[in-house]
Amino acid sequence: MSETIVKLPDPSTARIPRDNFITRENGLLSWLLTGDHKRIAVLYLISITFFFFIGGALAGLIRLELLTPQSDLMATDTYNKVFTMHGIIMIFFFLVPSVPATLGNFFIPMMIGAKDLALPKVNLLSWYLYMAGGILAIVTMATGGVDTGWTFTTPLSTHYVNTKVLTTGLAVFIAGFSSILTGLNFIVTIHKMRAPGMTWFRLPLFIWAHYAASILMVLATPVVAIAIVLVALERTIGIGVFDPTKGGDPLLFQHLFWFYSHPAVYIMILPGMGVISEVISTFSRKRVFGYTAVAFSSVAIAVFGFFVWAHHMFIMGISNYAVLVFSLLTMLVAVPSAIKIFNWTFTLYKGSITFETPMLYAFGFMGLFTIGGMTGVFLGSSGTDIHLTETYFIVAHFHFVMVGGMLMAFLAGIHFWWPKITGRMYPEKLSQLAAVVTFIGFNFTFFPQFILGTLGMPRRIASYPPEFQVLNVFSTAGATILGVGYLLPVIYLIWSLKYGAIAGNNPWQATGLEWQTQSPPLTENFVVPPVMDHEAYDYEWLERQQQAEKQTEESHGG
Amino acid sequence: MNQISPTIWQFLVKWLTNFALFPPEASKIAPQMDALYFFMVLVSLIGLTIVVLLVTAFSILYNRKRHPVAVQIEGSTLLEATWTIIPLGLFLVMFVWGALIYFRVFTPPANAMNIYVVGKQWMWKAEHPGGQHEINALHIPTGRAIQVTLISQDVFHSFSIPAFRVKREAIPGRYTTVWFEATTPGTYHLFCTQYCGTNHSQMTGDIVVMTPEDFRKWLASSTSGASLAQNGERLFASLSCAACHNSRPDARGPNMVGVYGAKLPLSSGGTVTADDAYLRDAILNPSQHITQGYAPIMPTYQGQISEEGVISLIEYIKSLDSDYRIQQTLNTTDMLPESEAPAATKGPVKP
Amino acid sequence: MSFSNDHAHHIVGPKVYVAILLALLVGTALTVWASFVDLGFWNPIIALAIATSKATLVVLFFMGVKYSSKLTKLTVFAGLFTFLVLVSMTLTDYFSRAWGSW
Amino acid sequence: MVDKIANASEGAHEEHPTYLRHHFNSVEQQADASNFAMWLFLLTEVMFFGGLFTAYLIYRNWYYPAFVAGSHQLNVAWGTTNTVVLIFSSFTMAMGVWCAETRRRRGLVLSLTLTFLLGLVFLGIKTVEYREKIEMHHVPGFHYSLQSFLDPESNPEVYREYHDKPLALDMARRTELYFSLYFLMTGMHALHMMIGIGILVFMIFRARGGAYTTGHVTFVENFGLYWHFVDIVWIYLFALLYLISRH
Repeated sequence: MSETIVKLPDPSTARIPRDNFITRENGLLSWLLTGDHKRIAVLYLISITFFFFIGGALAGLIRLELLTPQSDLMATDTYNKVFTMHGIIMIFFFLVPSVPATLGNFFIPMMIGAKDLALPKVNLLSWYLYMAGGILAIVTMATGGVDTGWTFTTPLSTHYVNTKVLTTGLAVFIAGFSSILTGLNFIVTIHKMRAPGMTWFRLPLFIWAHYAASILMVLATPVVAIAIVLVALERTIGIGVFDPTKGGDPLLFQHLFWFYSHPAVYIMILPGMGVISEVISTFSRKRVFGYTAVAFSSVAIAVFGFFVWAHHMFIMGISNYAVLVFSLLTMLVAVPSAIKIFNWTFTLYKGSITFETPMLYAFGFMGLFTIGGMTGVFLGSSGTDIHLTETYFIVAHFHFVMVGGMLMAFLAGIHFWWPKITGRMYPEKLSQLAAVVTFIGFNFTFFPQFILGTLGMPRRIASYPPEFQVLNVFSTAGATILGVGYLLPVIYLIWSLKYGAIAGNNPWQATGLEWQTQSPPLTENFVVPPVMDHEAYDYEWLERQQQAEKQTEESHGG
Repeated sequence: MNQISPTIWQFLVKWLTNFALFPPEASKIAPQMDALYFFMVLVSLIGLTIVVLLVTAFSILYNRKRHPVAVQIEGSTLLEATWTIIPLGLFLVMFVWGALIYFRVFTPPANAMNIYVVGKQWMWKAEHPGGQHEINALHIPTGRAIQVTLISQDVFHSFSIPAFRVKREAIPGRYTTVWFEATTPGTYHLFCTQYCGTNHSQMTGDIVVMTPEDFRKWLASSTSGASLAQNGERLFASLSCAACHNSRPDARGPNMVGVYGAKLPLSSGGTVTADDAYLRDAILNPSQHITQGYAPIMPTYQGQISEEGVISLIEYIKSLDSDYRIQQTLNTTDMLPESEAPAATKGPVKP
Repeated sequence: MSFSNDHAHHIVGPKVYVAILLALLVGTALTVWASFVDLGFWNPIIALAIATSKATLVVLFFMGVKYSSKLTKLTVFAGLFTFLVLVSMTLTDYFSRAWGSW
Repeated sequence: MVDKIANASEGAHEEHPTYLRHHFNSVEQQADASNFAMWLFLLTEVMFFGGLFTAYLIYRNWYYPAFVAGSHQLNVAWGTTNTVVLIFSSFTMAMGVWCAETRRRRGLVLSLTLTFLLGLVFLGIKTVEYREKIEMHHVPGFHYSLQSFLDPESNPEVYREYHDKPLALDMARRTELYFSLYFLMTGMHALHMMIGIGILVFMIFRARGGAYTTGHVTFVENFGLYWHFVDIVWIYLFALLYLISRH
């Protein structure tokens, strides 16, 4: 396993290029008023990490409370606020923007050979909206919080709680607009800003995945925005649209809410899948198996994603006919995910595999996402859904997809592109350890929850029957391991900013256009605007390129 | 062994003795649901094993040491088709199988015993037809199909009995039903699985399954004196329903005898089956389904009758098989003191 | 140099605009008139059909989609499609609820 | 009818105009990108209104008599006038775009000013209509009154025209839902109008300085798209709220 593809420049002579996007301008204002997609990505990265750890701390509180069957660590309404804020922060302020707003923002223009996103000011605006929403959410949490659950279920949220539903709703509304603008920007960029020769089927799969996710962001998010507006009006002046006593149907809220929030799951996972495609290809030195199938499966997920939302409501009183339709369509949307998993697996076939940290995370992703995806089928099948929905089974399922899938992919991507973003390598051994610790901790935390859910333990409860305690103790113990796994990267990545080895342009010998320029990149990304003259993941091209460079160097030296 | 701290040891013993992968199967549907569940677990395990085995095998066979130069492979349509069609086929099997079970869980048999359960923040109130009233508990016999008709007084709740593998949302303003047939006597958990506010965690209860004999004893010992239908009759009289709903030739409302379960022609065209949901709607939102031949003059009783009251009225209407009892309530209405009279003559809001 | 170029940026002239304006006004008159005639079941359908044709005129000419790239046409179509998915799939539930359980 | 602008006649390609932002290669790319972005933005608007339309269709289907009675309380004459006003404003906006494209500064200023004025007229009429509703206590949540539905003759103007039968109390209460949706949908629409009018003021000032008649017409074109979209929303609102329950 000591084999590695990493090729670093000679440490004695190597140095970070003097002119790059970080050093081009100085001062706080140059960051806060920047139009550079890379700087905005860095701003996002910092703020997202901040929100992740707030959400993580709340998760820690939840696990601590669940250590014992009684509700003893905090009052039940505090517990309710804690899990509500955990959900809201993690979903709207971490998972939805995580990969797209950081890695996507940074690398979409670079991968397609553009100087920037099409709308740099809009990009900056979306960061400000994100921060405004995030700060509003945090302030709300600090000044009383909200206890509706992140789903804002009516009529609970409209008439039966007196916590801060309005400000939280506003925070989510604002964050939604940030997400819309990001998605819009990506679609325009991918359509209009591609370098000459960069045809649709030469795009890296990372771009395809982001394109699919962006479609969802643009088309689905406005629906949750109007749903939140209606909740706010229902709460303030009682318009009655969701109020059964006035003839409204509370289920209509769920229709509108899930019309966004189900595609939102794909908004979260698709960019992660994009990362995995890049990582697996790079570390097995092979073009992704079935490129077109993987590309189209992303689009298929995005399109089918619009047709399945009511599977969140199978037992909530929608018509049985609708249950049949939505259950069937749910089965269809599971297929593209299966296609992706198998294609990644077969990318390894006859590859030349090395096991750097991003690859370890990618393996973790594949295992955990397979479990997460399969358990999704349990819930999509209307029969088993009756027993399993609204229990810890569903909690475990979406944590396998979101944390086991998305977060693993996010960490894979951060490690993979860290040398490009900062120009320095992270410490390999330590990070491999962190990847393994994360994987183990994750399974310890969430696997017992599948069993708890099958046993019938409801979600969102502070106290539970004592026979569930053992598995909950396992879960909490696992969460501490998981916490360590997440803290480690923060420490060593910050350490590497100063002490990491100089990475050079292309430490992984990867083929993407982003690797063919200096690290950290120039503000303009490329010295000469690139022309794409080969397919994506063409390692032979890369080799020819490197040989040609070597020859010119030698001839210059000679 | 001695080195292990006693606490951890106890913990492990406790775990091993109480360990269960799924709750007890205490209803007729449970084994069927579990069969599908284990089929899915099996398929998932096979799928996961395939992926893990392939990844491991490829990692060993094709790591850089052994296999320094990758062979570029574009893809394979045959393989793509394989892993599109096989999962699709399996998923479709799961869909059909799941739909069949869903169908069974939400289609009660005709002879099911109906129990009403009202959810409110934060308790379950069960109303047996015989007038037995329970809070956060439900006593039922084995070997008899039980239909639970659910409604919520406030927010969404979810009536979940893991041991029976059934769960149904209790919705404000609308009846939902679920049925089950218990097979094994014992006490099982009843949960509210839909988050419903501050004390959601405490909205739990016990399902006590008894042998038919014990159940009969329990029914006899915990009766409150009047059955639901009798309560309904009282309400029917005090709300003066019989002023219009009687069998007189000049009656302003349809007769209630034998209405339950009948197909009623509507003035808007079409017919409707007079089930619980319809009767509830007809009491609270009467103008929405006017029976053919009658004027839309019935006032709404929304806000005037509690959910339990509506339930009693429905049970009363269900129990009506002859006109005699209605005549009785009519007589009592006629004999009511003056102060109660206006309610009887209130009738239409504005002719 | 501003507009112009390979994929022919068309400029729609005032004559077309006036024609469309007149068509829209006629449509408005027609739909108001139709709404006062009792056609029973057909009333809402006719009103929505006229509204849709008016909207189509606006989209095609005032918004210039008729002369725009395929991408723009696709975008309009995508919006319409998702809108219809939202409305129709939600209504699936509401209409089939009335059929009773099974 | 349709002019195609030849590119050769319009100045040199080599110099980059000042409005070309650094990350674009050409002006066309920039114009295309922002035009496409505008269309995508309109998609989000479609979906935003989509939620409201869905709610309206569901409740109209459920509470048909209430929605008919509620609709009768609206004034078709005002509604029609507003539709005509908005169609004219769409026309003037389209003319504005044409003026910008063909570099007619005075024409552009005139068109934009007319659009602005027509927009104001629309909002003015809307205000009159809203005031009527407030006087009739037809604003949900604010002393909502059922009188016009329980006793239609109490409102002779409407009664003369439609001879509505009184609604039963439970159905009459559902008219509140109709008016909730009426205010939501027209309110959201009016909000969009107000934003548009604000932008129009800004544009008129800039157009007087010749900002959009030097070839850089993207802003005017995109605003035109927005304004036409708002017009389309109204065309549907007019049909759904005012017309389909008339007969």
